[in-house]
Amino acid sequence: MKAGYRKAIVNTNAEIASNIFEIKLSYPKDENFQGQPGQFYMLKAWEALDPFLPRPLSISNIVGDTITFLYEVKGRGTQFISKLHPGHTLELLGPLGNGFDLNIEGNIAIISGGIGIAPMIYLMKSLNKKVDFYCGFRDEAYYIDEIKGYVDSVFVSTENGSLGHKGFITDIFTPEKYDVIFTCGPLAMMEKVWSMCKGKKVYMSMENRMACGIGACLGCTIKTRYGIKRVCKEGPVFSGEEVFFYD
Amino acid sequence: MKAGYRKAIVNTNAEIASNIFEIKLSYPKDENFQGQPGQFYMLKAWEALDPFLPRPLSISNIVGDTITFLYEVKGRGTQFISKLHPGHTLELLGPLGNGFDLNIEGNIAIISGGIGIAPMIYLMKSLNKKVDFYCGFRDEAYYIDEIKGYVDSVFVSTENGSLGHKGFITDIFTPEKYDVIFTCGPLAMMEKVWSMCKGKKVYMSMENRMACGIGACLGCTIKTRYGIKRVCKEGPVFSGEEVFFYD
Amino acid sequence: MIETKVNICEVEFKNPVIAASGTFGFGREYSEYFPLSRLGGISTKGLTLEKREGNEGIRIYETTGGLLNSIGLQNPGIEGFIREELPFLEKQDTVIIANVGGSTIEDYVKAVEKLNETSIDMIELNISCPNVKEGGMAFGIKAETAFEVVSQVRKACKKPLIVKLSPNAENIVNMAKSCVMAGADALSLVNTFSAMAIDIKSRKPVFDNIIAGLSGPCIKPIALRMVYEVSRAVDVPIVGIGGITNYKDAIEFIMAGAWAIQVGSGNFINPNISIEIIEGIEKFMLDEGIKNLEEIRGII
Amino acid sequence: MIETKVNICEVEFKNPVIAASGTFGFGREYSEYFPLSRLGGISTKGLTLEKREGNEGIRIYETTGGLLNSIGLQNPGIEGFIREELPFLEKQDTVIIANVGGSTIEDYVKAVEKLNETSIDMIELNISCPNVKEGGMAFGIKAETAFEVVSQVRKACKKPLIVKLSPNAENIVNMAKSCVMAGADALSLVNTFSAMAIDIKSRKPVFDNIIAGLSGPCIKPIALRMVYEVSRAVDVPIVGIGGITNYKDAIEFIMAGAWAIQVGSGNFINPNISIEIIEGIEKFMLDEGIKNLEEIRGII
Ligand SMILES: Cc1cc2nc3c(=O)[nH]c(=O)nc-3n(C[C@H](O)[C@H](O)[C@H](O)COP(=O)(O)OP(=O)(O)OC[C@H]3O[C@@H](n4cnc5c(N)ncnc54)[C@H](O)[C@@H]3O)c2cc1C
Ligand SMILES: Cc1cc2nc3c(=O)[nH]c(=O)nc-3n(C[C@H](O)[C@H](O)[C@H](O)COP(=O)(O)OP(=O)(O)OC[C@H]3O[C@@H](n4cnc5c(N)ncnc54)[C@H](O)[C@@H]3O)c2cc1C
Ligand SMILES: Cc1cc2nc3c(=O)[nH]c(=O)nc-3n(C[C@H](O)[C@H](O)[C@H](O)COP(=O)(O)O)c2cc1C
Ligand SMILES: Cc1cc2nc3c(=O)[nH]c(=O)nc-3n(C[C@H](O)[C@H](O)[C@H](O)COP(=O)(O)O)c2cc1C
Ligand code: FES
Ligand code: FES
Repeated sequence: MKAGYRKAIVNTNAEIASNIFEIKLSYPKDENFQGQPGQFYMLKAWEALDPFLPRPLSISNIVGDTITFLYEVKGRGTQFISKLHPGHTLELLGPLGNGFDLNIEGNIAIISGGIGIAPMIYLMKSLNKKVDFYCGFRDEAYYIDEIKGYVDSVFVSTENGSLGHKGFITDIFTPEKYDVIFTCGPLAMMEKVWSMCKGKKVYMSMENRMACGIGACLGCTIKTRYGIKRVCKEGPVFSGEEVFFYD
Repeated sequence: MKAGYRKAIVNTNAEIASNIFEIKLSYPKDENFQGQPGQFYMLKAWEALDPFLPRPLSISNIVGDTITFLYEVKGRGTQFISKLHPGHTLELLGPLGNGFDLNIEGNIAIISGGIGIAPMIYLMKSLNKKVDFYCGFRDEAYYIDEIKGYVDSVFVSTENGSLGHKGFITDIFTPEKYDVIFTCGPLAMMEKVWSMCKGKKVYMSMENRMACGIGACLGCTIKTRYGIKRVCKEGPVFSGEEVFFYD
Repeated sequence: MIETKVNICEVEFKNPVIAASGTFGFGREYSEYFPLSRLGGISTKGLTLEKREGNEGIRIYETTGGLLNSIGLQNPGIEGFIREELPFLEKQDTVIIANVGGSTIEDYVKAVEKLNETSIDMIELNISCPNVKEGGMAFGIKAETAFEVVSQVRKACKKPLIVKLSPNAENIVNMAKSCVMAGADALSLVNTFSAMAIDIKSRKPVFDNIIAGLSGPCIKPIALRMVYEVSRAVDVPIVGIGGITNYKDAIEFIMAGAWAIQVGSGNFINPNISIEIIEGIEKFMLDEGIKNLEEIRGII
Repeated sequence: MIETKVNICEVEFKNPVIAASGTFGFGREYSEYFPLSRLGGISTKGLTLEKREGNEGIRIYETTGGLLNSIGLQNPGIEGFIREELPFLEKQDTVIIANVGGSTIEDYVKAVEKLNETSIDMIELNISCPNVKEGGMAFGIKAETAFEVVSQVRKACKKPLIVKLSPNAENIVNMAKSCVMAGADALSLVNTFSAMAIDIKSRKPVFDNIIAGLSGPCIKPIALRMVYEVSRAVDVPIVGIGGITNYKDAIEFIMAGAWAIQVGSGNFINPNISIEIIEGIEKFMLDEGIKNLEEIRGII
């Protein structure tokens, strides 16, 4: 049997860029977090019934007995999480979802947009292969140093030009060099990536509003080439051809 | 114009007896708390909408720029308050209500039952007169040392006999010695006190469920000899003859 | 420049934010927190022909995201109101709406007749209070019964007449149409939902009356749906009510079709809530380039 | 010793806690968290005669103390259910209730006929889904229309028949009586409330269908009132539903008159919630010296 929601303790919770937080948690007993890159947890930082639903966050890293989530404060839920201090507890359920396919061959690129960088750290680490990392941001780049620890080539873009290429990350992405592409970010960006990579393996991490996170409510479904799929169960990782099936 | 809810910062919040907490707060800017003995504040230790209503707590003391509340954890609201750590903020509105009449003459007794002791510390201090203090508890006595700092004679009872008289505080209360009696505690206790003190001035602090705390919703009313009264506005302090008017 | 004014039945509101009946007393208590002149309007505590003491027992009970109340129309009666409260309200430079409750059509009519001769700006007919036996609730369920009372009151009433609808109506759209046909100049909705709570320790209902009225953010999505449906079905101005606690809620109601909104239970968790909502609406209008709320009213 | 068993229409439930339709899939996902045999029963996701893909656009939207959903009866169809899900469910040693939705009486009847030949224990007729055009909702509003569909289904149905009522019914008590008269063996209530939300940035309703269904603790006080009223008005077993997230809520519904309860949205915030509720009920019974839930059923 899987455990339900379990309490974890906040070790650190820091704003690493404007509105972007990194939180590190561990379980009170010395148990380890489970999970593959691309999988996610549902988090509740409240005991009351408002907010009502837990919030999904991708595993950003697992090191020893500590799990890291990287998150952007969007609304009330992430705001509540951002206010937690070391020693505070929150509840989490997971790991959930399918995760990225790690059994791959060939040249690999990772392309993230904004907070889509979150699951990519753990992915890079787990691939344990040579990877080129492309990450685009709007105003402010973050997590570049973490990435550099794992890969040789990091390409950065910002829309305002504050770091790296001024513009979109897809402007400087060179698909011809790669066989496998992992991407996470705004749908429009992922669609662009996919359209640049026809014929290649494109794995993308999808988002949708979730209630249960475990596949029961059918709230998080998307239409795919192979029918209606649950982002929380058959996903969040889908292949590009599954998602962009209209052509 | 009065200020609405204002943020205050937790200095300390400690369990001083089983389920009984003492919380000390100050405003972020060096402003002082206002309020007379017997007045109360409405407290919100939550930003979300569940719990929905603020909780009323009597001023237990004001010293310098710090206010003290003494509270028993009853349900969800007081539980949330009990989990606040130093540095946390909560919001409060007040002072509210009428407070005790301090312009009194004669020999004074204060009689509290359980957490009814909360407003009595500030009362004692403010009376600045010789006072006898009777406090009854169920199992565990608390705040006795705080009281001893202000009065000569403290009479304690516990229902289990763990301190002082074993039984009710009204067993050892000697009404004939006093002209003015202040009381706060379970209604049955206050009624007993009043019945022992006919003809004397008995001031009692009443409780009722509150929504607005400022007299607008008519949720907290009680029937009195002089008509329907709002505990939050015409009270919480009433005279015994107002409340026990049936005879 | 933005314009928050709203004109409802020839009565001009500075802004669309009105304090809801029963949650704002007669304004005195809140006047200690802000000048009442900042409000669009105030709907008074429900008035009955005769003074009432209200209900016994517990009157207020918290629920998830809201509260149950069973106040039971405690009020000083129309004459008490005119004598003791109206002089204060008259001076506040805001629209004064007298909320009128009753048990019989005759009482409603008499109450309204007495208010005709006063300075109040509008009447809000509460045909929907769940907390008094025969407290108008009976009128708020069936469209035909509502038609009857509204028609009679309409004849007697010399002020613009808002009819306040109950969400417990069998069919809110038919109810709305019926009230408009009977002469309502405007509609406000919703009042509280019939609801209850049980004390499992004592094995008794929490309220002496068993049933009480549910209000607060918990009901907002239902209230919003009702305002949307009603605003599409009738041609009179609609005042949206139900769980509004911030400017976003208010804008949702306006986009659903409301001309103005009322803030009820929200006042209990923050006496300045209406002011914050007004300021939030103004900022939203500026940010979104909305000059007049008409531009977004019923836009969805 | 305490006894949590409940017998509803000759079907024995181990305990009064049933997983509510649409919030528990077909049990598979939750079976990873606890043995489904611990539950009193499971009501399946709403089944329609033919497979359905459900609604487009946003399907889930959080509100204060609850959520709006617009799933739209995505399901594998009766035959898909029988083929792919029932074999799994049959093995779980708990009462299996097939929740059946539909758009036409004919569809309902055909669906039920197909289920007659299976091992399912009971049928729960959903005449109240707000999320499908003609998705049964039409049947759930007016007592006369409900009478018609329930009568027809009753004739076709060889299993005990629970009719699930909509809180949007014009008159919940008349609706209940009508369904019982038409042959319902038991009633479950409530389904979700018609409600809505608006995205003020895009100035559009959040849901493609505009209206969605509200559930969760926010609706509990209203649902409880309805269960109370209905349980007093009819003689069949009542299953209480609406916002139950802990054992206290469950006991409230039982004291209001429910024989069993269903847990819906609560599953989303805690997959083990039903187990915690069962254990809480057991502890409450021990603490309060209640041997059998009958002792407190409808006690208020
Ligand atoms: C599988 C998955 C993994 C994710 N991983 C991350 C991550 O690692 N870092 C990160 O910053 N964000 C991540 N997100 C997005 C994150 O879940 C939302 O930003 C967050 O739920 C917003 O909640 P809120 O309370 O701040 O916003 P609100 O707008 O107040 O949320 C209201 C409701 O809408 C839902 N919601 C709102 N926006 C989104 C969204 N974009 N996706 C899903 N649900 C949404 C919320 O969950 C909540 O139920 C992930 C989403 C999914 C589905
Ligand atoms: C004027 C006044 C002064 C008070 N001063 C103190 C004090 O100094 N120390 C202290 O420990 N307690 C005091 N109380 C009682 C205290 O307000 C309640 O114990 C507290 O509100 C319970 O909230 P809860 O969320 O823990 O319990 P819950 O039962 O979860 O509360 C649910 C709701 O019921 C209300 N409620 C429940 N019990 C009471 C009660 N006995 N009185 C009023 N409302 C209640 C709550 O305010 C809340 O709205 C005072 C009450 C009043 C009216
Ligand atoms: C304590 C209380 C008292 C109320 N009294 C009245 C009343 O006298 N007349 C009336 O028409 N509505 C009354 N209402 C209903 C409110 O005006 C409003 O319609 C309802 O509370 C829904 O709005 P809300 O969710 O913003 O509170 C009362 C509500 C509450 C909470
Ligand atoms: C996501 C979701 C899907 C639902 N699907 C169905 C359904 O298919 N059939 C049905 O009868 N009820 C359905 N319901 C209603 C629930 O079974 C239940 O009646 C309602 O949610 C109220 O209970 P709750 O407040 O505990 O959630 C659904 C509810 C939710 C939240
Ligand atoms: S979130 Fe419930 S099925 Fe995916
Ligand atoms: S709490 Fe509202 S009048 Fe006293």
